[in-house]
Amino acid sequence: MITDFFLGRYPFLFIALLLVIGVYGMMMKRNFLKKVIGMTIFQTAIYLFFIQGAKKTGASIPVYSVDLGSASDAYMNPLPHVLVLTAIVVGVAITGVAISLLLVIYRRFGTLDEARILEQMRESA
Amino acid sequence: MSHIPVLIPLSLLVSSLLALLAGLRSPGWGHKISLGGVSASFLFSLAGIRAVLRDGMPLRYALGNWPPPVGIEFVLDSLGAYMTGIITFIGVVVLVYAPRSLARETPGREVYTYPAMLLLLTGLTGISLTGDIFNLYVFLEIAAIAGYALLATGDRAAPVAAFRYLLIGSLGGGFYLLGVAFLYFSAGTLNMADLQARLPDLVENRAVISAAAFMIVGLGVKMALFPLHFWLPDAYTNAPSAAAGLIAPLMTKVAAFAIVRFFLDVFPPSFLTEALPLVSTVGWLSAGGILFGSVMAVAQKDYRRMLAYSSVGQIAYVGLGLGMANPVGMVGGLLHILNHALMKGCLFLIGGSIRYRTGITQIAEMRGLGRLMPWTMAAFVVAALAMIGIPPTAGFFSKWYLILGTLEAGNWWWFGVIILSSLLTAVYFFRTVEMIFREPEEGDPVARIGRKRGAGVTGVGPSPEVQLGLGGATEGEREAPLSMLLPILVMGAAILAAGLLNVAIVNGLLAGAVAHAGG
Amino acid sequence: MMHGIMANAPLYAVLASALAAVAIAFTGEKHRNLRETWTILASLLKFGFIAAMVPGVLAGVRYEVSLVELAPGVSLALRADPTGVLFALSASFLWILTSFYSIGYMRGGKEHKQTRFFAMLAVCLSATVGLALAANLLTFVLFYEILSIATYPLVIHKESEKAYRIGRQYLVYAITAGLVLVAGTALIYQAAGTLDFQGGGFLPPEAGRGVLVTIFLLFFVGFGVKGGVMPLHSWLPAAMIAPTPVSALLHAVAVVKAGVFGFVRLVGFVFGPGLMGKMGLSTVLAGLAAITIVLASFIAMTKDDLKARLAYSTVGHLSYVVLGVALLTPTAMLGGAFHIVTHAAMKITLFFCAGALYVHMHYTKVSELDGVGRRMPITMGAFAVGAVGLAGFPGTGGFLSKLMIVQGAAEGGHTLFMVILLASGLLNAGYLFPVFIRAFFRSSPEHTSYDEASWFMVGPIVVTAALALLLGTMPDAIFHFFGVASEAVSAVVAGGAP
Amino acid sequence: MVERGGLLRLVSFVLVAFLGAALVWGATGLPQRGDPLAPAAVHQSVAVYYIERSYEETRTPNMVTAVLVDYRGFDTFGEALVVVVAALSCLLILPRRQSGLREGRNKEDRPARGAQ
Amino acid sequence: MTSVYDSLFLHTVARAIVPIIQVFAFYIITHGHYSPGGGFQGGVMLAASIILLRISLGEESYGRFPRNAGIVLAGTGALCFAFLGFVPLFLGGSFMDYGLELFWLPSATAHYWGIFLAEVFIGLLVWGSLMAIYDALATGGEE
Repeated sequence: MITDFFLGRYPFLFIALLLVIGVYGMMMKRNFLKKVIGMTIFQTAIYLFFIQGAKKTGASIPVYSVDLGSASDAYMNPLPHVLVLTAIVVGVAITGVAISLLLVIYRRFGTLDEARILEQMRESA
Repeated sequence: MSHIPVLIPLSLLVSSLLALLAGLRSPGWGHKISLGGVSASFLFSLAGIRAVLRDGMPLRYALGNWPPPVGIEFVLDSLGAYMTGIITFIGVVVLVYAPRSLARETPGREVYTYPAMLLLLTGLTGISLTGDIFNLYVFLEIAAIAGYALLATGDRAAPVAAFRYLLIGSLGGGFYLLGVAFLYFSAGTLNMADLQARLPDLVENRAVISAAAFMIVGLGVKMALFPLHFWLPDAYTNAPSAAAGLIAPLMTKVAAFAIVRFFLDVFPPSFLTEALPLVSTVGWLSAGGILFGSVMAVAQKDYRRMLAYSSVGQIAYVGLGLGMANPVGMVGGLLHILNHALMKGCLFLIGGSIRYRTGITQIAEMRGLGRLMPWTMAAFVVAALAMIGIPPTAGFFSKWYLILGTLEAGNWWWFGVIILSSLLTAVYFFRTVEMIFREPEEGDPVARIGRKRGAGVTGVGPSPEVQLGLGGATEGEREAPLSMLLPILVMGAAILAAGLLNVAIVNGLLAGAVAHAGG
Repeated sequence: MMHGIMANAPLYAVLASALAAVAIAFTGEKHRNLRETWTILASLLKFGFIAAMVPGVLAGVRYEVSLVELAPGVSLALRADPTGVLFALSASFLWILTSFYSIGYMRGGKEHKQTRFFAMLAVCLSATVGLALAANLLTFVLFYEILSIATYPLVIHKESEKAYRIGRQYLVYAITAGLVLVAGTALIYQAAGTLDFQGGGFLPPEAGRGVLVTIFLLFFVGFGVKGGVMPLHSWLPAAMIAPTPVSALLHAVAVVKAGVFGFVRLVGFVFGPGLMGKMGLSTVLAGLAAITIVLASFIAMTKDDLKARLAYSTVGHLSYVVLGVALLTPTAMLGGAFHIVTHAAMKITLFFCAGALYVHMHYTKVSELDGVGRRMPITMGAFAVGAVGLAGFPGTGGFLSKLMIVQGAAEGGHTLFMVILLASGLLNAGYLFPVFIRAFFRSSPEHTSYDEASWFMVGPIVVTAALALLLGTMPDAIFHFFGVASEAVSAVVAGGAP
Repeated sequence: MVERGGLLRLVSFVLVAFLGAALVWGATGLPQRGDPLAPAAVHQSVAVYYIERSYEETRTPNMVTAVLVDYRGFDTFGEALVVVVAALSCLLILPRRQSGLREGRNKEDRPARGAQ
Repeated sequence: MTSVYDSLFLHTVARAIVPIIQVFAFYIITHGHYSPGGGFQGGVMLAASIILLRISLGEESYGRFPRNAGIVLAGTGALCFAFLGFVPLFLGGSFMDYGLELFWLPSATAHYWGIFLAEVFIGLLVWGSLMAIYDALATGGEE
């Protein structure tokens, strides 16, 4: 059980590690920009999770080539690639919005440090 | 085949793009086109409801004409028709309301606001219509991003709130995506119907179990399920009124609906109730959320913040209905989606009108508003009674079904929770009502305005009573502009109508869909 | 079965005042006379519709209207059965008088926010008649809640801090009661699958003792709050801060009677006498009612404020009805049902008098009334009539109803209750007679010449006093009150759809 | 989440650890890496359909493109929308400096005291 | 403002490189059928070329690609994409059904060209969107 896990499923360990790092950063970092970085790490972990599932031992990339014909086990699974592509674009979009939000926050509060910002908000309120 | 399922989101989408391009030329056009698009979409969803009622079976639409598992399909079943109906109706009302309020609160941004609103609606309708779990994720993010932006264009603290919402929201989206991955790699398909056919053999599979867990957590974040709700109050409090009026009624509801959809149409119900007790967990969390939201709402001084916390409590009713896992309870939960969308939308719009006319956001300053804006406040009373659950307003009936649900589930704790929360709701709403209908005292903002502007008729433009031809305008009365008052009154009327027509809605759209809930 | 206007008479009866409320709201302060016209018109119309139904009802016709479906199998339905008509008849008739009276009162007292006052009064009446004619429990609860909410603005009419505090207290009571009722209704729906009132009850005994007792308790709280059954009564005397017409109509006739009427429905048409007796719930109810009667009378004696005294007397007399119903014997039930009418007539007389004294002389305390009888003989005479009636002297309405309750107690063999009833008669005399005795037989310098309140107020007073007497001497003469009451009871006893 | 006290740190640590554990635990239910017989790869799965049919149905050798733009074209459409929404949002959040505070077209729409 | 990084070297190199980047981007967009690539990747490269101009030339670059250009391009691209989807719907197919036998085209070839057009529109859209995002970040904001 353990052995075959390490033989066949070791990528999940690293993916899980990456995911955990990302989420931890999002939760614990005081600086908003670092939170965004954590978010990107988290998303990257998910992309990896998808893409590793496309792997088929002994299969080539999913681009049709005449000599391989259209044997189903000759190519990797194209669907995860597609999903990851979409997911990446979504991730980029979210990051862009996040950064523009940070810009506004910085212009209004002069800092990106969560504690200081909350302080200012409490004062103004 | 009938194109209705795909036309509902597309009319929103195309009109939003047109509104964007036209708005960049001349700002006036942006709003007109958007309004036209939403109205078209509303008509399409009405047609969809009619079609579903007529055929008694879902309208399936294979996009790109690829047979479903290969391609993406849209499924306009009774629940989807119900949701799109709600979404587009709220959309129309809010878009009629928006221009004056936006011009006051976020001047110079309308060009981008209307398209963002429409894209938000596009995402929401897409979520409720799609039959493909990954496609659902895409629409979820469209709606989410548009939502972040709209919420960010508010008061000083708005961007911070929006940013936190963005973080937690993307976390939720990521969890959902992980769930999708687990499901896909263990079942080999993304199509909901296909999954429903395949999952029963896989219920033992750890991957499927964790998929369900991840998905429900992810969507739970988006629906502000109790421990994951903390992003909501700040976000709604600082948002522009029109945006809040659009997002508060819809966003969390649609996420909740997505959970219900997964429970009904993807996972085998017994799996979520017995194999791993996710549903009852949701139920208990919701029960906690109801109490928490109500208690916090009682403690608030800011009108919008009070509404936000009450949203935390009210959305949990939907979760509670799901948690009961019996048809009656789920009907109650689903019906509450409509009722709460109407009530909370109405209340937020009212908050916007008050702010537009007087700049007041604190409950303590609202003394005398009843004299200043009687029509708005009449609508407020109706909405408040509905929130408390006084018959014959809509709010009563969802609670009625929920209570029946708890009785059927034999869960007296939840029974008590519903009763108690209704009491708390009464506390914080009657506190506001009492304040509103008091006589304004010297130095109150209302008194100042009353003196400064005098009777509505002498104010800028005739008072809406005169415009409506109602007469009977009393002294010192000054309503919000008609374009803001009318939507509020429509909402108020809709609250009563939804209450009296609830049986038609339940029998026509909801009862059939949840018939097999909980086995 | 029926055609023409009478087919929907119950609906019109409810709508008459609801529409009036809208009309009043739109007319506003500017055209007071027009506004008052609406009130009068609506009250006459309303009473007309209900009175027109009486002969049919006596002949066994049931006017039914069924509107939208509220819950699967339960629709918003009105049905004019004798029990409902009895209540609706008294309420709507007294509304006519109250309308005149309150016009005099509000104008005499130069009250503020009169529009809101009249509009809300109209809404309350709609709700009262609605719940009187409700054909099923859900409709009943619906109107019950509307009544609770619509009363709030009237309670806080004064808008003093005290008024707001009392208003909050009232709301807490009312809304809790409403929620409890909803819960109970849901339980019944779960247990019986229907909510339509049935003479002799529709609750299946097999529902299980636990459930039935829970239901009973929930409803006891729900109705007891409005019906002022101790220990749930404390809002009622406090609510006397409302203007006198409100106290008169709502806190002597409409609202509190709605609670009592709820008990009638509960015992007669939901549980049914049989089930109540079998489970011994009736004894509990009767016991609490008896205690309330005695305690309330004693408290009333200690009150110097006239309205407070009347309020506690109301608390006591409401429990007569509850007791009569809870005794379960036909005679007692008839007495209880009839007491709804007689007490309404007598108590409204007293409140009207109190109001007249307040507006005309600014008297609120019993101790101030020395010799006022010389100045306002008509008012105080009417007061005497009402007091004598409440005490249950022969020849007044009170005598008849109480007599029948006592008889019923005797038939049921409840000697204790007989004693309590007779004693309470004396207690009533004890706290009411001093009022007019002071007024007539003590003299004071400032009251020498005749000087009555405005006829807007005195007229209704005379009419209600006369009604109180008539009900005693020839109970069936006017509007067949007695006949309707006996019909109602026989409906309960006979069973079947009312 | 303002003070980063030891307790909070610990709690969040436990949380994320649990998250990772859940992921790995669920992953043990997944097919082995590169397993040609994974449910996502074998016959009833759509992937096989794409691999075998995409070329003759779309004349597009790159299956990813074929699936992305044609079979699941609507996903891509939504994806494209996400990008547009993002652009829109950035412009909405960061309006042009010049047009920052344009007055409302309506006279009474000018911000009232306390409206901001 | 002229660019902060203004320098003759940067200036010249940028002017020289930008066309190459753009040509290569078009290649990537159009070659998405045969090799990894496609609208998104190409679009990003196009945007990158413009952003390089913005950085190097500063104010001057807005003359050629004004501030609104980004969002307009994005909107137009998305609109074209939507209408591409609508065409088959008007011709009696379902939304985004590129496989309609138009005039003389066989279904598969129609798919091919449908994909091609879609890729191009996606390219435009991504190009515009990223430009817009950059411009918003670089020149937007209150006060």
